[in-house]
Amino acid sequence: MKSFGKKSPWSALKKALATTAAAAGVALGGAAQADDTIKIGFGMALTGGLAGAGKGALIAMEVWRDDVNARGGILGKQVELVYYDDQSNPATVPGIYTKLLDIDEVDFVVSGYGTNLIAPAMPIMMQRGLVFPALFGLAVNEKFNYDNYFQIMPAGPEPMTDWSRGFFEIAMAQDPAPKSIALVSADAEFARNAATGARQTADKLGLEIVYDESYHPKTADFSPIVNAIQARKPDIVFVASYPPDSVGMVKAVNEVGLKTRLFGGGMVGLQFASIMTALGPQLNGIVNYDFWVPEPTLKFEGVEEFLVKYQKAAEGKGVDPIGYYLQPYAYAYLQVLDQAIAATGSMDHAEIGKYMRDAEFDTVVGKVRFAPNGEWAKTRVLQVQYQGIEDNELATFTKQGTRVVLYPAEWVSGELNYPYAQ
Amino acid sequence: MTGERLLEVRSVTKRFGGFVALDEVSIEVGKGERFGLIGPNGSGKTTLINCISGTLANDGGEIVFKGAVLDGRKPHERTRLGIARSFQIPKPFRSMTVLENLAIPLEYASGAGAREVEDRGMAILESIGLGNRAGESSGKLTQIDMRKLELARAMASEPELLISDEAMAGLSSTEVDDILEILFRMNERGITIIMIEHIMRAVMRFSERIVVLDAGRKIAEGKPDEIVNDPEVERAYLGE
Amino acid sequence: MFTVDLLLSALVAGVLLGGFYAAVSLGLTVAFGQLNIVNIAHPAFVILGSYVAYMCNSRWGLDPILVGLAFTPVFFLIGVGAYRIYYESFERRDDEALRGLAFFFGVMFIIEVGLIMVYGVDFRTVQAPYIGQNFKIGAVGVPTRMLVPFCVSLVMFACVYLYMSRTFNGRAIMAVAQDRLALQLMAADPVRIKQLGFGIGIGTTALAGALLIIIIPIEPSIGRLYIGQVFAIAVLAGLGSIPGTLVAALVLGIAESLVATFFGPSWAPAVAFGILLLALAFRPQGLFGR
Amino acid sequence: MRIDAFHVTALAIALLGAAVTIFDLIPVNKFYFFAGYVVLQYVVLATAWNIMGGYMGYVNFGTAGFFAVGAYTSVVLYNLMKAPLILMIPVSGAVCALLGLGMGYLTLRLRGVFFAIATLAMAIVLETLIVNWDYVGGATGAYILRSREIAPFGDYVEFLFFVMLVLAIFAVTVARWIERSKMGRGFAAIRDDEVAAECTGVPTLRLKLVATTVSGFLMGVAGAPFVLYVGFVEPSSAFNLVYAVNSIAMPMIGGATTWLGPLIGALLLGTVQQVATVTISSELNLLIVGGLLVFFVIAAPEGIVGLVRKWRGRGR
Repeated sequence: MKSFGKKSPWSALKKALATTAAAAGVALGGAAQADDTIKIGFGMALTGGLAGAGKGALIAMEVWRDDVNARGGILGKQVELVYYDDQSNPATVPGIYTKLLDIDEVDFVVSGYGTNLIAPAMPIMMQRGLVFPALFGLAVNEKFNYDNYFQIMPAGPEPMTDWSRGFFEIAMAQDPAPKSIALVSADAEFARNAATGARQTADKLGLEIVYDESYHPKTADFSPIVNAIQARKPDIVFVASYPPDSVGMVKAVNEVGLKTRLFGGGMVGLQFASIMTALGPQLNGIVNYDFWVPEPTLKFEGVEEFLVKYQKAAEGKGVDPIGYYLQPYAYAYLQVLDQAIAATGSMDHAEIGKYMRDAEFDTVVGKVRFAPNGEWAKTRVLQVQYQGIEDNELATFTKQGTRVVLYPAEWVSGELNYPYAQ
Repeated sequence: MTGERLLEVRSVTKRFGGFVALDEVSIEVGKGERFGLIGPNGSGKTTLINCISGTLANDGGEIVFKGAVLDGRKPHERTRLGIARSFQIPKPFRSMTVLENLAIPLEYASGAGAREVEDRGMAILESIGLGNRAGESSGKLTQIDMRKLELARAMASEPELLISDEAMAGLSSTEVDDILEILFRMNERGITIIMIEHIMRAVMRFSERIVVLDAGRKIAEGKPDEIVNDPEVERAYLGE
Repeated sequence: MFTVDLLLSALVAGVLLGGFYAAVSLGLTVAFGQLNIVNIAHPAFVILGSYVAYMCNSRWGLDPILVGLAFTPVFFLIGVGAYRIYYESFERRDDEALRGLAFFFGVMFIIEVGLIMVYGVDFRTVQAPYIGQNFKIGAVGVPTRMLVPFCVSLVMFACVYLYMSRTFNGRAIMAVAQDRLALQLMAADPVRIKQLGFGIGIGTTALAGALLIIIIPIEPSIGRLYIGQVFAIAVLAGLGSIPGTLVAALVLGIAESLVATFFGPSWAPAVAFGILLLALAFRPQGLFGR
Repeated sequence: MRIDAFHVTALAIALLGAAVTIFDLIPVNKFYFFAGYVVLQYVVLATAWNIMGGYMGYVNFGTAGFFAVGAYTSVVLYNLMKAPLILMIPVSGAVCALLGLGMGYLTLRLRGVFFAIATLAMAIVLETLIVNWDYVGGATGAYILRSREIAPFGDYVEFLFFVMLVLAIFAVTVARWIERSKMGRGFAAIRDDEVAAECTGVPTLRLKLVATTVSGFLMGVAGAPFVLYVGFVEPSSAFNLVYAVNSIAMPMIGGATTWLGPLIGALLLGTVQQVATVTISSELNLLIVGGLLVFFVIAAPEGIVGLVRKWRGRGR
């Protein structure tokens, strides 16, 4: 019954097709390849849930680009970053990387931020045999076993268990040693993996798991969870959480007055300036993982210069203003690539990949060497304790001594205050 | 009532929460009859026809049409059995033309094939005086044409019983005559008609028999002139 | 694992959480329940309120609740403006159902993206003396971070309820969706009344947003998480019932809290929406519906 | 069913797709297969949504739920028996058809917005179930390692593109057939006035169940190859709100009452999004969707199809 002019749908369709095709053609038109630049392509979360980290990472990467270009580039070629917003959405990733490789014809690609956005790029990398430095994905390569995958996050060769190793070693070194543990994690990729690793370690150590639950990431009030944990009276509590729920958890723990000997472990977000200043003294006593803190043992060459540049660039961009946690690593994974290219003097991926598997790199996050599975050869997931925080000022967290390193032994910078609360 | 019964409403009760909208109402309508249903606002007229057409389920009693109990049957099934209705507030299918409006009941209720739809639809429209509006968008009709469309659409399902729910409210007196004329013609073709109306002149002229509802109960039944003189009816209307 | 203390704690936490949910849902009960406007952007307006509170708090150290109060009239006007567009574009053309919904969907995105452009995607929090305090009644801890929003929410409810039931305009708002005719008999202009009602609905989001940011850190897209919750409450309440909204919010809060305490927190949202689905399937008129 | 210009064109497009993907008749940059896949996937989703939303006026906010169930059905099949895609698609479709039927049965007594909210709630309940179901990876996500190549297409992604092209043609054909059938007119009657439709003999409940089932089926088949495309799936990406937003915005922008509307909307908005992803790369991307949606619903209520029709009408 709904009949309209017989020609109209077809002409309209043709018109629409023609316009879109034209638009696509203009926008996607291949760029001419200049010989005097090295193009590095990547997708990055600039919108969506991971954009906070993604934008920070991007600024760090731009600092690296400027540094490299200022010193004359790589192999005498200037470096150009080509990047697109992956919208924190894994479904965009395959498209972005093929665009980078086939249309922008970038020379190298690196990953975006986070497991969810690294994994979808893997099949493409493997198909083309490309070197793939990756930024903060947990155990991505366990399924793929790709030899040219290199993870800059210092989780270690067994990422799932290495992640929380420090937390457990600290706990078990105390006298008396804890006997029971509560595990709580957010219902999302990283947190579940971290909790799985912690569960294995706890089993191995013979700790009794008295509480083992996960929660929906949007949970608004954590006091029911903390109360339920308290009722089981665990000796230690391992938490794997994301930024908003880390905050909710810390607040609830303080409000309920959770009594346990060690609390923390895998809480993402407590490293972010905005969250640290929001929580202030409520952080005291928590033992949590970290990747870089301004302690004397971690003053690697170049890191402080980098941070100065980063902090200047980050001003007014709505991203983390101090950039300790992720940003040096975003700088470092490009340094690794840089050094590998320079050392091999080649643009050949197979050759560079081989070099990266064998060599040791000197970066702003210290010396980096990769295990055969592309993870760090040795874990350097720090466990730090928040100590002596009395206010909510940003300056509190940029000075040493407020987050002392307890693990690994090589980088220890202070003493554990034990127990957390009795 | 004389002759064959087409519709029997037996002690039908309908409650909304604690409010009793229909209280054991019984009526019988004969085949070919012109039947009037009147009563003050809120007396349960519309509730009763909703129960007959199936858009509401009655809580008690039963409704029998052509000897078959209707309870539990969906409205569209009742339409296919031969009960059609028009709506007090016209409900045209606004995205469709006038003719397309008729296609729905033609296809779904009277089983017309796609090819017959246009001819049969046009025939109905002509008979009701909407022939020249067939291609117009139904949402843009005038009030009177909207009412006619309601009746035309009801006709398209080839009913044996047509329930006309205040088809004349808000119309001018010549327009009222116009609609009355249509209803008379339908009746002549053998369609039984239940008319619900506030315009007394029209009901009295049209109906062979009238039932009066008040507060969910049947308070009177009879020929128009009997109803006019019924003291209880007078009380129901004036007492309010 | 069950103890009386744990049960009491769960109940208290549930009630406090429910009070907060109630504040976030109140405006929707007015807009959706009473005026029949499917404002799916409601949570986005709440987030907008949160950012206003954040801005004033971080820049001038103003108390978020006071900021919320001060901005209620501003939000009221935004609501009035939004309704004008809605009315002119959809309602007047009798076209609101599908397109109106799509309109608010778009509005939601525009608010969200606007906030991202101005404030970025970092998590924001506010400072106030009552954040981080708590006291104990017996073994049950009561965080003031939850208690203060709970109390504010109750006051909000009382005010809106009194306005709706005691004033001419309020009663007109209650009547507008049910019976346009009656409204005309009352000599009230339905468009003006709906405009007022929608303004009130959006007005409440200024304060609700302030309460939200007191309770949890926020970022622009977090509002989406609450779409389900607020609609669940509005429907469960029986559309348009203000006391019903409070009760439904408390039911949801307590259900989530009990499940989180005794079964496993990851099932809490499913329980809330499961309740909603069951309510829709078996009692679509809601708890307090007619 | 009569064969007309539409069917000929559809077949021609399918053959062209085959020619390009199998015989590499025209050299096409791989990127266009990736981007094209996503656009075509939206053609299927928007068309599926429109059967409920556009034809019948029942707004489904739960597109992402159906899509994700389709994707996760593939994960289950893969985990169980390493099933090939050809098996995944019909099974995912069937599972989602059943889901649609069930949802319809539970919720279709609800009018309008209540139905919309119920679908939203359903998507959230489904997501919670998946998150807690470890067999499919739970919150951690699941990997499917796709083979690099597949005969006779060569590159696996070309194969996926072709499959999605066929699915899109299938979906549009089904939608067009429904629209022009007696059923489609029944749908339109329900959209215009459900009570009047029922009272003129339209079996509204049955038609609504047919619509939820068909719509669910198509959304399910759109989700089935997703895991192979991304290689990795986890609940928050499979249940991404973007699917719900786009599947509503695309028909609204194209014009919701005809099969052509969602097709044009999806091709246009989908392409704009693909282009914006690799050009603008910022929040503007989302703003485009929101802005276009608001603009179209206010200024062009009948979408692009309506605009064209109006414009042609005036020309006559």
